[in-house]
Amino acid sequence: MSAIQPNVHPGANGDPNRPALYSSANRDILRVMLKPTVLWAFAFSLALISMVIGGYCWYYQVIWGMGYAGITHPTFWGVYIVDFVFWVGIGHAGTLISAILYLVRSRWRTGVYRAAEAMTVFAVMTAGLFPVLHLGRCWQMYYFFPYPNQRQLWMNFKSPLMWDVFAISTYLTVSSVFFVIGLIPDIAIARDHATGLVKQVYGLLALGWRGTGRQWRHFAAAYGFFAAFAAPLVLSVHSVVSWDFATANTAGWHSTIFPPYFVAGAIYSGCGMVLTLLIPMTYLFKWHDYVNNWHFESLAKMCMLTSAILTYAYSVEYFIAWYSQNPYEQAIFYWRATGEYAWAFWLMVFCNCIAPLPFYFKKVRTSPVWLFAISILINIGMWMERFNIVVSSPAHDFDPATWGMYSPTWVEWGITLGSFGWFSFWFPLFCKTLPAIAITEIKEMIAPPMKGGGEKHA
Amino acid sequence: MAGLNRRDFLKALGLTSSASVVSACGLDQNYYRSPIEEVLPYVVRPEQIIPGNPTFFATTITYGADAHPVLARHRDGRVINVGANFAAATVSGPGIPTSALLELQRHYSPDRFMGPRLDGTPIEDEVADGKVSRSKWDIALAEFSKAVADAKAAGKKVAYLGPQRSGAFVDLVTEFTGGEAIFWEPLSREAEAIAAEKLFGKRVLPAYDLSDSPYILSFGADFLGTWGGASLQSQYAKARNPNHGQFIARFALVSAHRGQTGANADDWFQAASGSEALVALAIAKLVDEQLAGAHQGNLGPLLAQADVEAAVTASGLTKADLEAIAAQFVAAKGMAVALPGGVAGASAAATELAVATYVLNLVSGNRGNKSFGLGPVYAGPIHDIGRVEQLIKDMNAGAVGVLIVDDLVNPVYNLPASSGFAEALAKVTLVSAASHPNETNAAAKLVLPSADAFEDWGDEEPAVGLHLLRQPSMSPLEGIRADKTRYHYEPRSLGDVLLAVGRSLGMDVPPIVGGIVIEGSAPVSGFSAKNFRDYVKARWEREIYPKAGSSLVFERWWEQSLMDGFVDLRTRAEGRLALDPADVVNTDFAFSKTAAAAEGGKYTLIAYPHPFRHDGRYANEPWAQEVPDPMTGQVWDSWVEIHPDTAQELGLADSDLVEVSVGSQKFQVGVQRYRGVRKDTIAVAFGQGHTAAGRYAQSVGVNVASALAVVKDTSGAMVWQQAKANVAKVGKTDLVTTFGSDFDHKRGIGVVVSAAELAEKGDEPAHHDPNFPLHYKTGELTGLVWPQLDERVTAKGTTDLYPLPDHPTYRFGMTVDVNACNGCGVCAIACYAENNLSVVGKQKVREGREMGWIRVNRYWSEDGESDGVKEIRFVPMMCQHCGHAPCESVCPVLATYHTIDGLNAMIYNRCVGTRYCANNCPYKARRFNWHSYVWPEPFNFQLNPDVTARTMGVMEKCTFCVQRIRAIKSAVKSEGFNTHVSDKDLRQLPACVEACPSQALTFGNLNDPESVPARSRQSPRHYEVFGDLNVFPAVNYLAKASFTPPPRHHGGHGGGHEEGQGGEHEGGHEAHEGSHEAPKEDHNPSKQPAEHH
Amino acid sequence: MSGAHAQSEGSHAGIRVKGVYAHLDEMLTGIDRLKKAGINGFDVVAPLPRHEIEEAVYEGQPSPVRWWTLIGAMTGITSGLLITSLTHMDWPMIMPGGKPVVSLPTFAIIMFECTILGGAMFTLLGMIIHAGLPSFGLDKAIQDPRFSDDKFGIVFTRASTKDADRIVDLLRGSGAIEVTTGDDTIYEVPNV
Amino acid sequence: MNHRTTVAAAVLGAMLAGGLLPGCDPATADNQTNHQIDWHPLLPQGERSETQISAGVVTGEGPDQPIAFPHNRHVQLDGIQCEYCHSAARNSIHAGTPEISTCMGCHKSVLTDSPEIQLLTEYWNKKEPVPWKKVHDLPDFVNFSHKRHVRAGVNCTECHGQVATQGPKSFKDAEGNLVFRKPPASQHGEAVHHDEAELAKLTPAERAAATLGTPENVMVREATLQMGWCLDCHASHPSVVENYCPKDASGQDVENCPEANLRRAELKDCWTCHK
Repeated sequence: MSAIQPNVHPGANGDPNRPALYSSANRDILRVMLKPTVLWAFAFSLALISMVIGGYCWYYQVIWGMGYAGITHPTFWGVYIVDFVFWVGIGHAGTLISAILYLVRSRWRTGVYRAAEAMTVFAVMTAGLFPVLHLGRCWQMYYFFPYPNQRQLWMNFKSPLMWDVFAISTYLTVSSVFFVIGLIPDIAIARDHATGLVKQVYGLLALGWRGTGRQWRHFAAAYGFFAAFAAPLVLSVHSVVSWDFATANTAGWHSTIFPPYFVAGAIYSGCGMVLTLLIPMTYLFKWHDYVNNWHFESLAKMCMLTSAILTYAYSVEYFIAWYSQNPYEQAIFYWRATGEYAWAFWLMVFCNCIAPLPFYFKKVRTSPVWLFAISILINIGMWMERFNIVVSSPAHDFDPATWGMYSPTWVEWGITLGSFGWFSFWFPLFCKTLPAIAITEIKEMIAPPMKGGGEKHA
Repeated sequence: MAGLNRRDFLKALGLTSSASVVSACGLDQNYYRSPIEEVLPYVVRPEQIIPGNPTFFATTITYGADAHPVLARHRDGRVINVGANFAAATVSGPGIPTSALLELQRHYSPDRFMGPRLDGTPIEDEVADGKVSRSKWDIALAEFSKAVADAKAAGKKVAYLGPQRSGAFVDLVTEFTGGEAIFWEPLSREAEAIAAEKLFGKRVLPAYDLSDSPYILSFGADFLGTWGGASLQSQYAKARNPNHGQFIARFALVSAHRGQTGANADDWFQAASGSEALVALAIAKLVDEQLAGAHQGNLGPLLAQADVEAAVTASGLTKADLEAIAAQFVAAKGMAVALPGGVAGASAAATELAVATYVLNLVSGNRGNKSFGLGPVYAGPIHDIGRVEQLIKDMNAGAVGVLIVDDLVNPVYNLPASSGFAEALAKVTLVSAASHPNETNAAAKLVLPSADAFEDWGDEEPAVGLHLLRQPSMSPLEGIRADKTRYHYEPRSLGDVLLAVGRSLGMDVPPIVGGIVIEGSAPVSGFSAKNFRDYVKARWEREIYPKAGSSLVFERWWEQSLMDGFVDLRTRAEGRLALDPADVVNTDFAFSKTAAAAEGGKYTLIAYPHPFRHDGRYANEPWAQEVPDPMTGQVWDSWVEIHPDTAQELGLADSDLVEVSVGSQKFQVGVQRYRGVRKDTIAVAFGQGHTAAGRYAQSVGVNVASALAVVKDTSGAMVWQQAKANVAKVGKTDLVTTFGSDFDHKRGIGVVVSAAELAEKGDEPAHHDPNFPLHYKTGELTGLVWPQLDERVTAKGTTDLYPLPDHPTYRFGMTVDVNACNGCGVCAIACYAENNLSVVGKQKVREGREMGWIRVNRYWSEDGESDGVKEIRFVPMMCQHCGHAPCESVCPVLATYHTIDGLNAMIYNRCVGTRYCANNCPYKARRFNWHSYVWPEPFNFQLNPDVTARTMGVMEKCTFCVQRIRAIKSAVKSEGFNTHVSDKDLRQLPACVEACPSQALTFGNLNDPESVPARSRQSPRHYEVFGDLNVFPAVNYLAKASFTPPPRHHGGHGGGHEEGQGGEHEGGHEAHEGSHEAPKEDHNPSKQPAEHH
Repeated sequence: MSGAHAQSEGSHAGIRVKGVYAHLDEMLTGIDRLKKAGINGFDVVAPLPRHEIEEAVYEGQPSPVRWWTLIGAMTGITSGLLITSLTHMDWPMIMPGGKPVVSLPTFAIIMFECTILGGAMFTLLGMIIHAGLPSFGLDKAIQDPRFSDDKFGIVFTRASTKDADRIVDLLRGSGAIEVTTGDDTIYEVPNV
Repeated sequence: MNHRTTVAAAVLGAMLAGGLLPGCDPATADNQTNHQIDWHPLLPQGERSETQISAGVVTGEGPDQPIAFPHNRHVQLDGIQCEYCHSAARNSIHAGTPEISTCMGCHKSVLTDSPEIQLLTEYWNKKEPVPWKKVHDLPDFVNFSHKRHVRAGVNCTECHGQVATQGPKSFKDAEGNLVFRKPPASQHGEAVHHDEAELAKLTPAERAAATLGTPENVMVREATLQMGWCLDCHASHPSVVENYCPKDASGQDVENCPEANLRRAELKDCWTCHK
């Protein structure tokens, strides 16, 4: 596989990636839609099967009891929470790329943001499953929602889990809205390129979008506000998730460093996942003009930065454990690195601190093979990080007489597989039904067609 | 309570006990799942029963030579719990033995026989014309009568084999069998009785009273468990109590194995098994030398046989050890007590050891105090293995026609296979009175299921003059299954059976005076009694009432006695064993010169009775299997205890399967590395490996007795520590322990303080702090330095962001005295009984699904080379009901919150099961319902209707038995709406507190400065577990007194706050270094923690 | 759509005029010229938002959506505070975990999330209202698929008949590649 | 669908079906039959009849009872007080369903020829309890103490409604006689109705006798017995002030005394009612 090189069309501002014409953007991007290939069908059915397996495991767990999962006394939280944090983390890169990079006018975002944002929505949809299927009595989930009821009961807004409910649902709502709003002009394009029933469906979805001046005017304003809201939101969501741990008193969790550390980790894992998804997509869909080394390199640089933050955070945890002289902290951090879960710890350190180091070489960060391989390691590493945090602290917490070990069972692996299935069910579906690259924004990156000699407007 | 219309009452109950079928159903039952419920009224309501209110019956639980008065808590036709008989606390101490609760569960066992069985099949009623023409019991009794008549006709004996009993039943059986009644238990104290016979000429068991002893020397007696009864536990706790007197009792153990009782020892002398007698005699000699023969009396010839050098050689102790022990005896001025060996000391020198301890006690001047010899001694017969061997011989010889085997003895299981008992049984008509299936009655001709402790009448005399009464507290169980079929248990008191059969055989000759039959006068033959109740009553009228000297007429006195459950007529004069060396009638007892060395293998095999399962009689009780073994945390299995060093030599790890070979006998069992055995010794508990004793005991573990042989020592006592074994690894097995790490990692959980300092300072608070009620100052002796806690004392709440919650009336709290807790585990079982805790089985315990709300953490001392030799700390841990509870703020649905009484409440039906609360609980006191478990009929009848039975998906935890708090509050509200519960009523309210014989747990209202927990907060021993977390727990701990305390600054960590604490705490840094060194690995008790890493 | 129908529509409300541009600058010129000629009431259609167009058409007037955003965010933060405080005061528990009944540090998180949610939802609402979405009934002249591809357009849906010729001239003059009126404005997608 | 997919689908289907079958109880699968695990139904189990009142059904007619017991007759005609039969109400958490001996105290001699009394006598002779059906049923996680409510001065009717006017359902059989059991469908039993105007002329006692067993007077659960219903009363019931507050000089209860406020807080404490 050679490096992904764009066709040579110097775009506006000299970006190395743009097609020369608006019309080719439309056609290149819409080209891949609605034409399932064998490979696509295979991936899609794999996702479906995984979903069914996960669904069966959940069903089994619901009717026979949580005891068929490996979570236990004292590790009351296990793979479900690991998965939850993992998926929420994955969901971060999308909004980061679409909102924060939008606000700072980072130009490379355009090619990747739609896919990243779809990834966000689907990842948050996946993450949202876990708090539910982690519940001992998921059928009583409605207790979580503030609605007036004859019991005269409300919920505890002081609980970090309640914050989670609000943060995740807000995040899901806002990122979905952001995603859908951005899609409207592109769906309109799809409509205009389609015929028959498909045209009618897209027409309905496009809400009658025609690109009039009035529409664009309010659209642009609203889009900016969405971005402005999504930016602090994305930072807050993983902070809130980290408070699930940081506000608990368990040694190894009870730490003020958690919010920034979690956010950095989330961006790291999200960028890793974007790489994992985009590299094959670019090849399959031949989108070299739109997504190419420029983007991958930028993503790799994001990984380098966040990996450095993570490495720093890991070190600080150890430093503080030593410096605070808190025996519980000291014991848990010592044990993480040397105890039964040392493999997980060192795997995490390898994947998160060492694996991205080759990105410092330009050759590596422009080689799709390396990028893809390391992005997989990044995903594994971030999963392991959450595993380390969620499992090891309660396993060796305050009272040594309760220390115990946790290992996931087939039910938990099945549900984890199912969650990947659920995610991979939506993503290919998205690729085939919606423009996976934001056509309109790509056009914004292309130098507008000018007569040149035309009269300058006021 | 014992009303006049008892018979009506029982009749009514028998007919309508189904009134309470609707017990605690599920919590989360989908509404549509619970169809219309039925409400079943009584047909005739017994006078003293009000539906929904508990009624209490004083009754007696018998175990071995001991009996304990208890209160059976009766509710709507069934006994739901057993608690302490507070009225009897003066005679037998507080609390209850574990066996009381296990008897309760045994009562509801689904394996129980429902009715009589003939040749292994249940007997059915004979029905003619739709009516029962001949009931199953008529048929069974006819069979029994016929067998007895046949045996008598053939000139054969009718023999009885039953557990140790005293009182009326002994008379009845002895009369029935013509003296062929054997009252024998495999793990009894026969060697002591034989020794008493040898030395004093009386075959009796002495009673001990430890409460005044500053020094207690045990040669293996399991006196805080299976040896001697729950009252010894309370006496020991009293002797250990720093408030008690001028001393804190020091407990020294001379034994090769350190079990649950031995774990409490302050000094453990690891004498080789078999050498204890030599050691005891040598100590006696050293004491005698130091006292210059002050109390030698006529013990000279016995003391002359002592050989200190031989004792040193044989035991592996040093002479200095013996001298140190002797010095303690001398210093105690006759108040020290030596306890014999129990089962652990039942080596080939079992009787010698018992004799030697008697000699040691006498020679040290122990007589005027209560510790030894005062008695009153056990009143029942004490038969030894010789009688059983004779029975086997007689059976083989065809001299026995009918053998009646009573409930609770199981010779086929308990006797070594080589005894030939099982083979001999084939030659007799075996009539089993067992209420449950076991190995012995598997082949019985006739099974006549007996009434158990909650259905039968009876009396016991555990000490001469102390009479305890047993009365039925419920009628036999009757119920309706889910499929609407009815079932009915029909046990019958063995006393009733014998009386009926005796009458049918013409044994009921009424007294004839001058040719006139006098009805109603004291019968010559007890068989004229209508039933066993009348038999017991007649005996009481005849023998006890005259002695009682009561001003009441007999009927009233009898009712009063039934209500109290006991009559205490003990005197100092009667029934004593010996007070003085002069009482020794036989001084020519010959001691062996060398240790009783077992032959056969490399490792001495110690077999010991299990604290819960005892000799195996309670192995089928799920609680006895599920509640973790106090020392190892093992559940649902047998294990062999091997010293970690030995295990390392043998290349063994925990859960390795080894084959233990004793001569030609072999058994396979899992390895538990254990610091409490000598390196040349291995230990296995009795009580597992049943093959036909019910579903729960089936194929669980191994029966170590079957690998042994019937061996008697020279005096005829059963020898259990008889074998040396070889150990060879054969594979892996799956032992399940609930224990994590063996140490508290210096986290201030099991804190020790210097006994010397404590004795000097006293434990009573010197003053009441003006900042009471919530005084959190850590006791100055604990060595725990938490400045922020101490600041709370002077300025309540100033170091906290939020003030403490205000509890206007009550702030319920508990104090756990780690010094008093001996790890017996009765609290844990009582909690299972009271709070409907599910039993989950071995597989689920392995997965961590056990439900115990109170766990007794066991921490070995952690000091490198001598890990495990020094004191062991038992720290009962339950929900601490924190003032600033970490669990409360994280629950998203407020299923857990703080009540106005300071309880940390848990509302099951609000819980959605996020398990966040449990994660956030530093004490890990919460349990999650990973599944819904089904209580097999009729276990569900034991469920407490005041407590919801939890279903899957909800969290649960200790509630301080809120149902009892609610009931007592309701009771006082009936006296006046603004009245409050007094401290006295609260003191023993929760089930665990009520059950604890050591009073290690005490409960009260912290708002009342005079309540026990409030006062104990002023103690210099007071500490909070994880007090540095600032969660304001309502459960506070009192540190254990240690005679070899670690240097003060090792006691805890201070979070780096040593400034301003003066030189006293200068070791703060060392403490940190100590605590952040490699945390010891759970499963690697060997002394190289580093190897794991 | 039949011509007759369009005619009748046109007679009722004016005449359609549509200019299609291939270049942005030419369209901007067209807009300028129209404005200078005092002709308003046209729609600008573009495949992408260009600030030049917005400036040319709306002359720097910011979109009123921002007010929706402000109101939404304020509603959000208020309801966040109210929902937490009122529900906790409705059943005052004795300080779970030691926290007071109304514990602002913990409620601040809910308030923050509600702010974002309220702001975003109101912005969405504002955008939908102001942009007139869904707008299925837009004039046929605007529904030209080329405008979502690479062409720009200035469309008069109801130009007064008297201005129509002037408009056509202006559009042509500014460089429109195609200027149509009436029914001709309806673009038939050529069969590909 | 090729062969492989068919096999995969079959395996998957079998797995799903297996999980649904009770025979696949994992408890038996891992040889833990002694600690059997109960399963959680995803869908409501069991049927619901028209008249069924159980914890989930809020108000409505009570179920048919094994004996058609007329509360209205006993209370209104005979003047029997509630606590005469429900004698435990003042002393126990349960109100106490009267033991059969209480019924037989009168009915050994009273109305012995009534078919319903003969049913009762049958139970008495068999020495079996009458399996009454609960009308007022609370979920099993609720601890409700009759004793506390009765002693606080809460009237029975506040929760149980006008039981004094309620009785069993009755029907007319083919001959037009009043019966308490629905005659077989072939006989077309009809519910009895009365003319309100006629009834209005009667004295209360006569009215009770006349309306015995009519549909408007069958045993019903009037109160929802739901949590909010309990709480409303706990928050506002005047007995709290009456019982807990001292009297002022004029003999009036002092409103909002600290004791009453404390009690109200207790009455809102979850553990007061939940066990």
